[in-house]
Amino acid sequence: MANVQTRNIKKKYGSVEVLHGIDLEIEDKEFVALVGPSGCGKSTLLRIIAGLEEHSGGDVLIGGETVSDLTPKDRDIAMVFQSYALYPHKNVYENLAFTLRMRNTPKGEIDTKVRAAAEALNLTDYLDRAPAQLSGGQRQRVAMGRALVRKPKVFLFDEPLSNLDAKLRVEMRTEIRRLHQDLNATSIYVTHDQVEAMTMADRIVVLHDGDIIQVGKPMELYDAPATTFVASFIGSPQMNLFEGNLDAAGGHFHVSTGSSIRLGKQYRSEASVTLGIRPDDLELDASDAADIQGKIRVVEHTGGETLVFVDTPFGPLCVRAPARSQARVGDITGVKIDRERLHMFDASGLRMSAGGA
Amino acid sequence: MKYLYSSVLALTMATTIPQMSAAEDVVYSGWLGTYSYLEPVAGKMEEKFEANNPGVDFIRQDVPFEKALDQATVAHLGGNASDLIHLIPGWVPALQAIGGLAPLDDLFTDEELAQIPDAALEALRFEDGKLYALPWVPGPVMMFYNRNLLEQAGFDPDKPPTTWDELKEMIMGVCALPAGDDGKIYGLALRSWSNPNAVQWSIPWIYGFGGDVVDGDGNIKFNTPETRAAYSWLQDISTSGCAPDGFSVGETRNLMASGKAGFILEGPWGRGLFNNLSENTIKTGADGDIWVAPLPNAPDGSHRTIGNSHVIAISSASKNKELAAEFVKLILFDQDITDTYFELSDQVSTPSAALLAQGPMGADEFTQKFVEELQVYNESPIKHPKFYAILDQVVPEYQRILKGADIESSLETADKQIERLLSR
Amino acid sequence: MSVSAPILRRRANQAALYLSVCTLVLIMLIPIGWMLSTSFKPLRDVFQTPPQWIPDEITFKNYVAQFNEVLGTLMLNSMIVAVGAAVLATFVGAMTAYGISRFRFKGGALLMLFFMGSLAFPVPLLMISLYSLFVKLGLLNTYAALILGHTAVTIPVSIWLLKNFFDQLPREVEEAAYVDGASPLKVFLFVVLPMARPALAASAIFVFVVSWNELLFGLTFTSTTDMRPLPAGITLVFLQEFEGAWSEMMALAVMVSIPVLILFFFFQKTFLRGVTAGAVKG
Amino acid sequence: MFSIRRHPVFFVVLFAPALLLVGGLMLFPIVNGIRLSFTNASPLRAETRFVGVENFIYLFEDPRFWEVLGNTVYICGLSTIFCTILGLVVALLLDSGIRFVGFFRAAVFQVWVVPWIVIAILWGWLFNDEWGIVNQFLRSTGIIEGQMAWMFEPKLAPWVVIFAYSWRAVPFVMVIALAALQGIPKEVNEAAEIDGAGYLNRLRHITLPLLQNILLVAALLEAVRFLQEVTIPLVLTQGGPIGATNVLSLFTYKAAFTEWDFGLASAAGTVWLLFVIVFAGVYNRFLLRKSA
Repeated sequence: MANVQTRNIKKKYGSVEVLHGIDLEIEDKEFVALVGPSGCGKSTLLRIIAGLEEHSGGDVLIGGETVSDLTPKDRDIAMVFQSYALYPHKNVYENLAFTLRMRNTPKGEIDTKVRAAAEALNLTDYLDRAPAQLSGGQRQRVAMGRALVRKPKVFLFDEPLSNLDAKLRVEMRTEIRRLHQDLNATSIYVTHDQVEAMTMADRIVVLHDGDIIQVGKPMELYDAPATTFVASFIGSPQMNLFEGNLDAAGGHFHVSTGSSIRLGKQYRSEASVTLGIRPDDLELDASDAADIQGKIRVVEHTGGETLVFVDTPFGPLCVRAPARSQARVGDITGVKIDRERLHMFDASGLRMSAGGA
Repeated sequence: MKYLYSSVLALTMATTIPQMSAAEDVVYSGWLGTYSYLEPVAGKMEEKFEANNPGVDFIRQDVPFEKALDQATVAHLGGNASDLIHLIPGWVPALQAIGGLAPLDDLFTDEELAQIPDAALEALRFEDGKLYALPWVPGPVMMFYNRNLLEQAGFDPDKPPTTWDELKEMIMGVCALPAGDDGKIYGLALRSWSNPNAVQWSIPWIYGFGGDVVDGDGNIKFNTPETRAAYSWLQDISTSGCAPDGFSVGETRNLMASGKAGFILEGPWGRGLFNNLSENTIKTGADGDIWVAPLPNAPDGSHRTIGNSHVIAISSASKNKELAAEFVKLILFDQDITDTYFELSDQVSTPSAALLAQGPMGADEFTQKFVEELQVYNESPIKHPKFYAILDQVVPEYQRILKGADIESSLETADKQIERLLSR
Repeated sequence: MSVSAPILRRRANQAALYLSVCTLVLIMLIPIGWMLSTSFKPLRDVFQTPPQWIPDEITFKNYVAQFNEVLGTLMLNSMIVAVGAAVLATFVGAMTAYGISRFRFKGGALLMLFFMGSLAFPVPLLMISLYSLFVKLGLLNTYAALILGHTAVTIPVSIWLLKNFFDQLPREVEEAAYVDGASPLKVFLFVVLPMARPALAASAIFVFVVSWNELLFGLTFTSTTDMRPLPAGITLVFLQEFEGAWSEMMALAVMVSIPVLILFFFFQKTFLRGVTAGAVKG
Repeated sequence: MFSIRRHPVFFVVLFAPALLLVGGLMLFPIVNGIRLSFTNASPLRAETRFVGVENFIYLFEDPRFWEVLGNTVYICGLSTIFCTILGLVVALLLDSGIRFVGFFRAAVFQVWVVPWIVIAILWGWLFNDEWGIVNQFLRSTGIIEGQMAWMFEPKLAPWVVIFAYSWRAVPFVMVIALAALQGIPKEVNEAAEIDGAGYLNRLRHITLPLLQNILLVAALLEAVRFLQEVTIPLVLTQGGPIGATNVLSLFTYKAAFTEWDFGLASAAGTVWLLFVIVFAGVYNRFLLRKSA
């Protein structure tokens, strides 16, 4: 059992509190991603779990036992760093062997484990090389290898892919995921890239300004973002958000310009709300059935799809259209809304459920 | 880690363990070995001493003359004083004041001490009535002059000056000679660099004018009519460019040895020095290149000179005072040694009147010139632990005077500074 | 083909630039050149007018004359003291610098200020108490007194150089080692020190040069030739004997400079990098 | 990165040696030295007595001590100014896009390792009255006739020391300035050039302001080092002539270790320490802050 729990973790730098009491439960063998914009405290939380930082309050438990007072060495964890953090003066073999040497592992065993890890990561040919002689991807693999020679209870990843180019990043995503499945160890993965989080994690923890905003499976977060922050952070292109108000009946959404839209569901009446619509749930529709009229301002062809930016009375709107869409800049077009998939947030940015009185 | 600890330990041990010395060491510190021509003397002393005292190791620490007092003080305060300390009389009070010197009366027999002139011993006897050092190489100061330059300047080299005016005239005359290939010719090789020794070397002139730097009550006083007269005489020579600017003892000796100065003050060591410096190209003799004469008499007709002698003392910390005393007896009274010292260095190498009158020293005209002066010489007049600090107060004023400043006010400043210093 | 005026002007500017750089560098090197030149001349040629830069007759006699027991002893003493101080100051300096750089604690900046401020402590004033202290500890006239003294006065610079280096060193490597199971001491010894070799070398060279140079401690804390370091030994033993023998004196001066010049010649890149990184970023 | 709570032993181990060394061999002596400045301590005396500010009164009543202070400011101040300006000029020249910068820099920097004792010997020869190359040069250019007694003229001797100090310190300032110059992004100067600023304007408005702080720090470091320096006055000029090169370091050293007057030397050292503190404070307040 190597579940990881944090209980009311607080962290202060001087008088500034950067984590405001984080409670988190990570199951054994689970792959959890911590996401959030830079400065949200996700790396700090990871480093607290690792034991690299001391927390100002609360408790960290690994396998049900508190480890708050233990050094990283005694927590049985492994960590992969953004900059790889390879020992520049040691060759690949020594880099991989270091952690075992530090734990006084017998020589023969070290050799077996290092060679096995190198095999698993395709590094066997490079064991004698110095880190400086390796490519970025190889360095990344050494960094991973260093973590996995020891078969620790918990793997910690601190933005391990952000120094790689786009193509390698996609490759490594699958590789890390595969390793996780092979090793069956609990993994905590910090990233600011929501795509990485969505594609790799069993569960995602969204952090913002030192608080957990939402925890859930990737599609839960996508389908039911708890706040406007999560709504705009998860998903690309990001969700269209409009500020306005709901009429007394709660069935119509008005914006300040006077335009309004009929909602598919009934909400409790609010003076000030935010309406969210994902670009996927919009459709260009030249027919009269369209819900909103607007003028096309920008058309972006990404290859697999086309993003059409339309100026509407509600404000600018992004629509995901098929790859070969004929939309042209300057055209007046209609946009059709999937009314079932609207998101409504109250004045404080919290998600509103439909049908509320 | 293991290696780290042990190497640190080894380093610490290697650096902290002081030099182990056998019980039977006798350590001498002084400037004997800093002059290469004196080294064989030291070697000879060592050889004979070790032969006389089997199993004893004689160790020589070389310290240059100028630093000898400082280093002896440092060594004593630091607890590793040498057994034998080579000094000049002016320094004895300083070392005595810190308890660095052993009283010698009991280490020597009355017969041994009787060989040394009383006046010389008295200079080294302190208020407690005890003797703290013995005179070793007496050094009455005389004038050395370059006979060739005198002749070139139109003077008779066989008739050295007998009055101060004559001396000045000759100095000016030599100074007026045209410069040679390798530089200007000076009348007088005067020491005037920024060191207390420069002032010490000015005391013979003060004596020469009938003055002293210690008055009847024992107060140190430079602002006296005689000192003013002496310094005024020097000022005339210096300001007319007939003395070099700010030369040290070594530099003035080089001038003399290279035939570029008419006159210089030296003790009996002068002949050996000039021989050595000129690589034996200059001959000292009544008919040679350089010869000696006493300083002129004072205006009142009196005649006196200073002795820049060497003395030898035994450290109060010495564990082998008897052995050290053996060494002192050897170098003072062993005719073999004193004669060798004399032959190798041309020094008047013993205070013993008996030894001076016989052997090679007795037959040497040069030495006998100095033996004559022994009748009228005094050791350094200032008996004070702060001997050097006192002279140091005079140095800037002395330099100022040599550059033409008002003598009386400068000397008054010097006296005031000395008074301030001694009031502490 | 004619060259246009602007190009000509630029070339003239370039030439003037090289000329002034060369002149300035040459002026800087004249004293050293003159020292070398004099050291290879027979004494009689030293006093020639006009002076000769390239001697008519080159002699090594002046150097041969320096090969004596005393100079050998002095060199060895200086070498032991300088190496000892360099090792001690650099290692202890590295420890402190690492502590300040990697431990988060109030007073780190204050500590740094104290170390740097101690550079301005008047050395003669320190020596008065050090003298009595060394007397009490029985360290007077030992290598230890000099090594400790030189270490104390150089350690602030050593800390400063190394702290700046550590501050720039990415921490992730150390964190990785820490997570990998190395204790902080092991991280320091096996990960940080090997990575800090250039800065350690810079610090060691600096301490070595300062120690090789130091006069006052040598004059005051030693009293015998077999313990005295070079500058003190030269002041005490050689200067008097050499008055006037300028060619020999210059040969001596060259020989005294050689160890530091050699050291510097081989490590100057490392040293300059270490010093400038520390100085500019610090 | 590490916390004291978790690694208290390691924390202590890291700091103990340096604190022991600096505390025992620098802080204790300085505090003790200040204490001694109020006593008549001397190895020549058996009893040490508290004398209040007597030592300070003695010092300040001594016109020679004031001369020493003046000499110190004169020699150290001018040396600092010269070495800073010269070092900057050499650095600017080396940074002007010429080739072989590394070679020139290394050539100049050799000077920085020449031991002081060697400089003392060498300067005696360079400034020798008769055969010194300086006088030979001055004679050959007709500036002087005959001899110029550099070491015996109270007006000239300080300059011999100043030349030695500046010469020795130029490489240090140059290396620092050069590194700082190379640290200025090229784009800044290129932008200014496109904006129409000529070399002198760029120097005045871009380079020097960016260099100001680092130069001032280098100058301060050098000034403090010059204050400590004692080899040249002790060996070469012995403080003379007429006390013209007698500086605080030499005065204090001689008071302590040739006159063995620890009380007086401590008082002089304390004055020196106060001077440095006040100077550094003023320097920090009026020079460094402005540009920081």
